Amino acid sequence: MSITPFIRVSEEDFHLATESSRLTAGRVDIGAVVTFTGLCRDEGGHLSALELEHYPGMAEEEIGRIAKQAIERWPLLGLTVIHRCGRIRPGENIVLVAAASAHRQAAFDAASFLMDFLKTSAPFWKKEHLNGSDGAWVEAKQSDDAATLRWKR
Amino acid sequence: MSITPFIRVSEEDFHLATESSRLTAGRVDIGAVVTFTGLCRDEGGHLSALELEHYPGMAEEEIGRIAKQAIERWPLLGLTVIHRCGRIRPGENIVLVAAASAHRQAAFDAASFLMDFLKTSAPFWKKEHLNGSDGAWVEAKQSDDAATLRWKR
Amino acid sequence: MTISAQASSTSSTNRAVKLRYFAWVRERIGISEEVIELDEGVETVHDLLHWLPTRGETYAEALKQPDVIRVALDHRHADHAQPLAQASEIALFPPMTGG
Amino acid sequence: MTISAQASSTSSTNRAVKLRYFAWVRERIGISEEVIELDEGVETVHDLLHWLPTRGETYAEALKQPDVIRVALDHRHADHAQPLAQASEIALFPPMTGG
Repeated sequence: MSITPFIRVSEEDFHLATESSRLTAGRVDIGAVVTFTGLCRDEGGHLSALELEHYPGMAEEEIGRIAKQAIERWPLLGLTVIHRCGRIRPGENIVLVAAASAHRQAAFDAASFLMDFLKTSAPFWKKEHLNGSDGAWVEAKQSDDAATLRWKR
Repeated sequence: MSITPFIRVSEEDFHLATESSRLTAGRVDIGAVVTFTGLCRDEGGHLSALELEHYPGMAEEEIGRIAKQAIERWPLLGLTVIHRCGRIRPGENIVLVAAASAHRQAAFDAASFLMDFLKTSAPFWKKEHLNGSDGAWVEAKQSDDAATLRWKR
Repeated sequence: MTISAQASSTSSTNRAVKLRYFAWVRERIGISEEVIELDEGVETVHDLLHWLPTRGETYAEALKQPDVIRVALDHRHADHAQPLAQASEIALFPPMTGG
Repeated sequence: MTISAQASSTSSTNRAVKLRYFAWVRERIGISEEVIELDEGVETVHDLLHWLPTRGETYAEALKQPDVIRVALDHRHADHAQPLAQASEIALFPPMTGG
């Protein structure tokens, strides 16, 4: 009796209350919901916008594979992953992960796992548009690879 | 330049969207917001309501002390803790922790830390009202004490 | 009342404190708070937990397993070895189950 | 065209694949996708990353550090030792920076 994750990749913004309700509405078996919202920072005023390129088709499939791993690993009662693409301005939402479970640790761990793997394996690329200059592609961080490794059993 | 946490203990319900906005509205320096929502489960249909007793005064102060520890330990840009008291029915909210930071790991760790310490040191007691019987006080779990210990440095 | 008796009432013995009880400690004792005078010699949390049962059946029943009782002095958790010192509000309760 | 040539066009050599490029790989090659015929002998991801630069300056520039290039075969990550096998869509891109 495995759950089906809700996955969306689009330019559209998301709303925390809507996504939380999607997981919990009408249910009395959920004890914990953890949400992670990733937002666009202005890097101390230097950044005017982020441009998020993605690989349509593969992005959704890869998120689906990561979500499936989380569902197999933790006793989740609901899972949502929304990743925006296109142009995003400072203060705007980029990504949402929401995990529901009977108990808190599974919800925390699943949400944290999803974020680590989204960073290192979902096919998205960020270009930073800095004030007064052309865009520059963000470089992948070794710390993100390290974060992913801690989930290897 | 330390932040001031938002702390509330009351019978009043909370709203995820409101609390998330309280942390992020008008800001461009926040890269990550993690929220934890604890909800009342019906324990497979057996539970009709939870009664949450607390120690007024000490509850707010103790949450404040836990929040202060989190603020000293992680580079947080915002922190909210709301704990409800009184009678709570299955499906309703019990507790909310929301942590904002520039980066994801601090937000995840601070929210998880707060929840572990709320469970073991904030003066709240749950009484379960089961269908067709008097209320029974919930017993403290050893697993909660163990979860708290992992934060000792 | 002699001068020396007055002096001792402001020291750590024979002074009045507010006691507060929560959850099943409150239910078993039957009241949620009271002001009492501590006997001489009741100096630590441990002393208090072993002296209160002498006040009656309900106290004895509520505190029959003193090791599980948690205590707060003026809104701060205290372990059983801790002196009551000048605490004016002392709370007794079972392990917490919030969150 | 002989029968044997037709047979070889359905094998792993000389077959047409769609290539897709993303982020700075796309910018440096100058196109986002193309259909090409793979040369005989281009059997693994590693082979592909070393053969593509022979197609022109922009490819050579985009792939001058082949070790950092990530490759997906039909929407699945592949390491450089992996055979291209019957993949019909092959994507080349830098390390991901989403989330």
